[in-house]
Amino acid sequence: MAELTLDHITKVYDDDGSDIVAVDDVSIDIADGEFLVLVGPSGCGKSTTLRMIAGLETASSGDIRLGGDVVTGRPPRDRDIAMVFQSYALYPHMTVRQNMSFGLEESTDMSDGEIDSVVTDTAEMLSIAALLDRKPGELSGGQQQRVALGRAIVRDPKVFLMDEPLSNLDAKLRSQMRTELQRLQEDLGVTTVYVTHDQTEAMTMGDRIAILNDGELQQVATPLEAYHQPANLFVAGFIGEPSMNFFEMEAREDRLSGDQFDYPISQETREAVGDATNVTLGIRPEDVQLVEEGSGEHDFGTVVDVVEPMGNENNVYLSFETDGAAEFVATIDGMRSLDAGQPVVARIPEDAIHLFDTDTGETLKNRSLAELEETEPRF
Amino acid sequence: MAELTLDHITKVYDDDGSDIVAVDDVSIDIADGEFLVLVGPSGCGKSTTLRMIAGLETASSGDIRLGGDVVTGRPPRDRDIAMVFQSYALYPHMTVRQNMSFGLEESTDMSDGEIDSVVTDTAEMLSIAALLDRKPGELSGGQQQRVALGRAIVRDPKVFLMDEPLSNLDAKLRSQMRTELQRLQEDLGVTTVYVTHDQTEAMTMGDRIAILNDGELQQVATPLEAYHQPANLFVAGFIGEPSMNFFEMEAREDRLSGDQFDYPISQETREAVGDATNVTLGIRPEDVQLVEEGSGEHDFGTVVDVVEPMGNENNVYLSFETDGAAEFVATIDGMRSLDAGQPVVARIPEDAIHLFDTDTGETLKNRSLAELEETEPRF
Amino acid sequence: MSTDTEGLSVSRVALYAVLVAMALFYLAPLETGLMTAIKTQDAFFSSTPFVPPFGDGFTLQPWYEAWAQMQGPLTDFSGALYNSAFVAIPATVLSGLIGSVAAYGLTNLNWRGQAGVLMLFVAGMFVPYQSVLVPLTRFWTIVGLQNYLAGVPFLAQRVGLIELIVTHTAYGIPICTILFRSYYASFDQSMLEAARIDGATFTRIYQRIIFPLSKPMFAVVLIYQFTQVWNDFLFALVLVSSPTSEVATIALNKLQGSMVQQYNVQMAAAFVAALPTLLVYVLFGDQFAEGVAGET
Amino acid sequence: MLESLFRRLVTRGSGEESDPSGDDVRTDGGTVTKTATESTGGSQRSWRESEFVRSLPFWLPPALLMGLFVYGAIGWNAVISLTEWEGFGSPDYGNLDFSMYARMLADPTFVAAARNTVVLLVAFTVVSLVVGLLVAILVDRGIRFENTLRTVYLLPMSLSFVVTAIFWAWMYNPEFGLINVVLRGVGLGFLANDWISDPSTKLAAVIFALMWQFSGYCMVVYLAGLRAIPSDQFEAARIDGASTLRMYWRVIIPQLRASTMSAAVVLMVFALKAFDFLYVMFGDTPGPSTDILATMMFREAFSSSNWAYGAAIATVLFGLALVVIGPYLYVQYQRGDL
Amino acid sequence: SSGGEQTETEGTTQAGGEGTSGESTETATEQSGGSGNALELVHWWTAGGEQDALNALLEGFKQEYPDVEVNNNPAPGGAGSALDTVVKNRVLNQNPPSTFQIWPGKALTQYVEGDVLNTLGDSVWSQEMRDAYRQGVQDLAQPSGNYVAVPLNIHRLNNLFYNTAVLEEAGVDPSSLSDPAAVTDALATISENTDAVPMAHQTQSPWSSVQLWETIFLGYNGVDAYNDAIVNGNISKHESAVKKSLRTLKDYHQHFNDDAGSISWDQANSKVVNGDAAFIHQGDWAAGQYKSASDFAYESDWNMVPFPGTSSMYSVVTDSFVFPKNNPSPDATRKFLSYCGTVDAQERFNPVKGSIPPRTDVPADQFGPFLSSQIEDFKNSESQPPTIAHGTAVTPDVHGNIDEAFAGFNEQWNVDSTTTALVNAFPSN
Ligand SMILES: Nc1ncnc2c1ncn2[C@@H]1O[C@H](COP(=O)(O)OP(=O)(O)OP(=O)(O)O)[C@@H](O)[C@H]1O
Ligand SMILES: Nc1ncnc2c1ncn2[C@@H]1O[C@H](COP(=O)(O)OP(=O)(O)OP(=O)(O)O)[C@@H](O)[C@H]1O
Ligand SMILES: [Mg+2]
Ligand SMILES: [Mg+2]
Repeated sequence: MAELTLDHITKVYDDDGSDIVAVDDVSIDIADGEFLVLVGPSGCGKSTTLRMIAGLETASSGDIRLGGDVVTGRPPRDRDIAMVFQSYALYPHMTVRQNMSFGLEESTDMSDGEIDSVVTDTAEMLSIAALLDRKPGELSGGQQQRVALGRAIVRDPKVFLMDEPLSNLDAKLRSQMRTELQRLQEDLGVTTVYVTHDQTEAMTMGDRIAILNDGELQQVATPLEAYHQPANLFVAGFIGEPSMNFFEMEAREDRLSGDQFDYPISQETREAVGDATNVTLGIRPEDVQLVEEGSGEHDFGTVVDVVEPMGNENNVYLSFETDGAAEFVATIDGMRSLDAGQPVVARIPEDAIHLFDTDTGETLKNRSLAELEETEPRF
Repeated sequence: MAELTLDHITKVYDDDGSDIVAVDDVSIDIADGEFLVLVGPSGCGKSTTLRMIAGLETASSGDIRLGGDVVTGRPPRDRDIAMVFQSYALYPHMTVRQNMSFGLEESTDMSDGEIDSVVTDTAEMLSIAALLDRKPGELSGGQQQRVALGRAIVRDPKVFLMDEPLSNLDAKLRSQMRTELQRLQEDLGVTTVYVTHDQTEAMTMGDRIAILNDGELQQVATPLEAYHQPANLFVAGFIGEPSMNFFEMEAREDRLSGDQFDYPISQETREAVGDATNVTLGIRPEDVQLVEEGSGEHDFGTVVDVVEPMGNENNVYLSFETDGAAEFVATIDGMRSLDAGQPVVARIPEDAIHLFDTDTGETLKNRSLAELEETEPRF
Repeated sequence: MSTDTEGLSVSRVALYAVLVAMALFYLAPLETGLMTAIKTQDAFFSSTPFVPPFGDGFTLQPWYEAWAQMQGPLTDFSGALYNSAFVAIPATVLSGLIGSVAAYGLTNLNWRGQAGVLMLFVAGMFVPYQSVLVPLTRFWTIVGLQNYLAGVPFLAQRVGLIELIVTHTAYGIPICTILFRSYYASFDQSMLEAARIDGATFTRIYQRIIFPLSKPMFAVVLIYQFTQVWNDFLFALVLVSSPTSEVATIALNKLQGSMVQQYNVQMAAAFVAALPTLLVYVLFGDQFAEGVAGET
Repeated sequence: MLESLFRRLVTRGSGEESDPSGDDVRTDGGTVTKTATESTGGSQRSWRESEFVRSLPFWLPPALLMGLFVYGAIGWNAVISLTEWEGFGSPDYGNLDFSMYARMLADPTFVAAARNTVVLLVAFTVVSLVVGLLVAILVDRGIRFENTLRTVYLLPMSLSFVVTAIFWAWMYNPEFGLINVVLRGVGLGFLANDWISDPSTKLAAVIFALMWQFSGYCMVVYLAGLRAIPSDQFEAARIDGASTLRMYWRVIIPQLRASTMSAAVVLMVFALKAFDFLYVMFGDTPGPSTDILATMMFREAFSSSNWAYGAAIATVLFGLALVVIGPYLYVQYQRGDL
Repeated sequence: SSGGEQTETEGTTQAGGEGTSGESTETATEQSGGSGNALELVHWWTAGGEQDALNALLEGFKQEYPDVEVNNNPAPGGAGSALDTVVKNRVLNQNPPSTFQIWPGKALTQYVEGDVLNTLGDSVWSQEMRDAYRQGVQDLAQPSGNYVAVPLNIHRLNNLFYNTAVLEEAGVDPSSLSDPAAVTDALATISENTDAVPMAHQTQSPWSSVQLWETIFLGYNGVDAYNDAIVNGNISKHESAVKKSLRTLKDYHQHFNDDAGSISWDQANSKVVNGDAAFIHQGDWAAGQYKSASDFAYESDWNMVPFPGTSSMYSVVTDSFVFPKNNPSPDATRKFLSYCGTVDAQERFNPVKGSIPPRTDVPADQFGPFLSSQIEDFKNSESQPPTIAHGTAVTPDVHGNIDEAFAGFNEQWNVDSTTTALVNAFPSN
């Protein structure tokens, strides 16, 4: 248990002469006991970052500090970390018990008896005590996952590193293991760095999430911050499902002018835009309102393209033209039924919009969170 | 293009002497141009059903009719069907063009020129014209998916069969391809049978969905019917994410009595229950209301166990006891923030509950849809 | 692919007919040999080889004789079969082990010379033995192994066999190494990383992870290598000159006289000599084939 | 086994060959483990060096042992080929030239032997591959007793050439050999021939016998290759309307390239070592239609004591082996599998 | 049967000199010289009667020299090719056995030129022995003027064996055949009159055709031409003779058994035994097979005439033992070689082997009627020409080339190209 600091770490791969910058000057401070999720699209450098922390790769530059010690140059076994792999990486020829004992046998002086009791305790905690004498091949995916976890836990390391540990599980099991893992981490209180490409997983699990793109750190924030106050266009688009709707606009005096529609803006918004000329207007699907009669200046006539019923809600794909391909999505109540081709009025409230500089991607204005404060339930 | 009828088809595998009934007396009528989704948990017989339609397996009994002709005994190439596989099953040694031409070359007398123009047209429609001379290994998952689709489309078959065609794609791409596929099928108007184990996919894509469990057909219905009016406990639990909350109760005079709470019921509900003694009470997470002050007879005191923020909504795991494991889930607005350990009052409105016979699984009562009618937007 | 579910029974029957015919084709020469081995020399000259003997044409004498020639009593540690085993088993095990260790050392590394070293190993598999016979014998003469072994009579009497063991081991290393390397390359790399994180050293990883997981490949390598060494004729011919140290192939060849041939004895001896390898294939053929297939 | 080696060597670089459904589908979300597999080598200098040093004791001693025996001997042999050594004197290393190679070019026996060696190499390889493939396809039809049959087909491989040559001399006997007896039995008596004496069939007969011995091996290799092809490839082809024959020809066999390549290389090794077979069947003078470099080398060196000439032939033989594997090694290297 | 040999090697602590380098052996020899050293004997008599013959010889040797231990090292056979490999390797590496079997005559040239053989002085080739050996045989033992080998046995090559019943049926009188061409006619007659194969032969490996051809050549041209053409290597002067004999061989070939290319000589010979063939040309080792066949008696069932045209000759096929330098046991070797030259040795060995003794003074009682008549022929022979096929007439190099030529002839039966090949087989000097 310790805090973990990534201090300007960079990783450059040499690919037949040409350099691939896999991780570019990433700095994160992870508090003792924190659950940090590294998230980003494929190839953004998540695994590389994790592997540098583990010592499986050496950083090209920058330092990694663990509980105050610089561990950058050390081999994995001198770092006091444990790692859970996507493939679980269990030793197929060893029983569950042997798998879990292995790390203790190799890295500590503990007696066989001590090791055995630690292993048994951990297995009980994870409800895999009954499986201790099976081999990995005889376990289901979820059970293997638990063993991999157990193998990490028995080591009692300063940091857990997990590289997409749930991605080989099916949907139901994944969401179940998600909560379980979360609770476990809370109980153990071990600093954890968790890699995933799935924004839902990141949102639901992390104390904080670090969003990477193309080797560069985009934002480190709590899930809700990232959702409501994305640092840039990338984060805004990456977090949330269905994604935020984006419209590329040009900033005029009192409005944003787009190919399909013009969006009048208030003075306050105008100030937020500042000098930017190319502006991306963003609105979350659930913030788009479909109203009965369009009257306001932020109401736009659209046509329903496709309706995806999700049960408790519907994703409505809307187009500004009849027969046009869908341009944006609104999420509405599951009880409302709409048909393809039906004309509807979409309202895009000004206090819900995000604005980004199209050229730099930087956030100009995030949605107002007044509403959030208001609806906070008080019991 | 033709209607497809499954007439009491059954498939029994012989597994070293013992019989495995993979598909048990399934009958479905699929209309011309319909998009039918076969959904169910792993191993329920979806693929087997599809493969019988394709002619890759012979039905043990029952008939398959395609546009009026009985095709049951025919080999695949005499059925005029096309299939898209989960793994895409592209021929790795052929270019995209060759992959798409192969079926036409093998099954028609078309000249090379004709084939080429069909292939080129289809590729353009799917925006893969630029990839025609690449091999599958040089394509991304999404591109491979499109090629697999193209290979089916060029054949201009009577029926498309698709076996989990999107399951190898990541979440973002999957939801994108979902709409694309849907629109494509609408444009082409080809009868389609689509297999998935993912209820979200089934809900959002199908004109109708057929839910299978353990080889037996559970329900054939539109997505919203299946969601709101499940034929039985299995369908109720399978459709919807997070799943419907279930409580096992005993039916008493005026109430349902459970381990954790008693649920008073009205006369109407009482009648629906009838003779059943063991009753399962179901409530969808979004129908559970978290209210400020509990007063009504359907309000229950609970404690928040874990909150999963999803951005636009939160999944709140609730327990009847402090420190107990979560017993049910409520989905609430994303703007409301709750903390673990916080006590809340959960309201389970009587008009939103489903009741099932625990022993047979049959539906006794579905939620009232009055509300649905009411909130229907009229523009 | 698996079953052809709509296989018509007619085509099924035809399939089995072809398969059985092929089996007969593969077995026919063996049958001919076997029939010859249970015939008298006269019966051999007066009948067709693959036809079974009848009447007093039948004899088991060739087998007794062959056994006497090839092995003799099993009790004293001599005889050609014993010598072959004395060579084949250590040579097989040694080249297997060494190959496995070398392969481990050459896997998962990325340094410049590796491709070169590997190429040497790969090319080493393709050396026709003829090309090295003369230098090889000169080499062993120069080494003068018997001088070092003089103190141990048991080994001193088997200098030729020990030279054979070393030679076969050396010539077996390339193939074993390449086999194991390709096998190790298929291992889940994260498993090895897990072991590193678990604190195991390079050597310990070999001992506790790689070696135990090599079993299927050892089956393949040992079977292959055993067959090669056991069946080798050329090296044994030039390296072993002491009659007490002759190996099975040499003993078998010795049954060809300068002018006089005893075909039945030769055939019986051929079976005696082939017995271990035949047995290995019959008993472990599945593992062998699966080891090959298991690679995928 | 051998196949496995090559398969392994090949597969890593050519996943698209054998398995389009597995790891190779790039799920754009990155659920694929492939990057992890590939990335292991990419460590940095210091780490790399320590790894290098640590791995030295593992591979260096074997490499040296092999280097001494294999390459030392080959080198020595090559030097001998440059001398004029014959008879029972000692080689004169002071006077090296290429006279033996010049002599070789003028020697019609060498030309014939070289030609036969190449023919044997190519024909034996092709025939064994074809037969092995056909048998593998049949065995892959979900048959019973698969293991038994597989073992039977593989059995000849366990025998030494010394034994199989004797077997086949009888099989080919024109009067009572099984081949002709069967031919006559099925009414094809006019095809019966004196196979291993008629110069036009002699080499073919040898090739056929060697095929008998090693096609079982090809079968195993191909069977593994076939099993590695996902069954939906077969099904997709059937849905696409291909007949069984067309399916194998257009879809399946092209995907067996890796298996073919690995099996072919191994077969060529066996072909180069086919010396024992010819030696037992025909003695050291098989005649111009069947003479190969290996028998010629043996004859020159050990029967005629023309050591230098024999060494030169042996060197050419090794060169031929390199010609066979050179391209293969090159492809491997290009793919980064070495 | 191998048991006997094994007992002989029991208690041999020194591992047969195997791998022993030259120098250390030399010293070892000096130290233990003459004091019951182990004699390592390498030979290729491994099968059946050959082995028995050797055992008979060794028994006699043991009685004569009980102090010498014999380390019997039979090397795998096939007319000595494999033995050649082993011995050459060992000699090259200066690690020879005490003595080894080898064809004398030109086969020894390389060894003599390489100076790896000790000259056998009077201690072995005593005057008594020289008197007993015929000149042709003595010549073979001294390829370069000095005795280096001791021939132990003699087989005759120029025999024409026949099945009497078949010839009677065909109406052919073998003794009436005057030259090789006459044989062609006889073969044609047999072919017409009987179902039997006129001449049994094997062409699987070339040596049988070589020996048949050289016999035909002798039959047509006599010993002097043969010696000039073959032994002296002036073959180009005899091209037409070469062609003629090749043509005759080609004529014979019409009358060979169909499976000649797929069988070995003894399988061919068994056709004569079975009455499936009339003639066979072979060395007199073929008679061994007749002897062991049941109901197949000399003169009544089978008989032999000298090959037509060669009745005054005795084509000698002989095996000998030599005294390699760097010898691990010089005394024992000398004893063994001396013994091989004795009446006792040759009387023990040859009857069993089916050969006749090189010494002319060996009593014939042990030899049975056929060998006795061979002995008689030998004594009366005017010349004892050496043989190509069995190594005594040409160097191994030339022998190899001739084998190659006949391997080709066996395939193509092309007289002209084979003639060229034969001419080219000899070094042009
Ligand atoms: N060839 C076969 N032999 C025996 N049993 C089989 C065979 N194929 C499928 N089964 C069994 O039939 C049942 C249905 O299998 P099927 O493949 O149709 O399931 P599925 O619904 O497609 O599952 P998944 O979602 O995992 O693909 C399973 O229990 C399976 O084990
Ligand atoms: N050993 C290596 N050599 C060269 N480039 C590499 C190596 N390992 C990774 N890379 C590159 O570095 C970048 C980051 O890779 P990394 O594996 O960290 O991505 P990731 O975020 O984990 O992706 P995924 O979600 O697919 O696992 C990629 O562009 C990748 O191609
Ligand atoms: Mg990764
Ligand atoms: Mg399925």
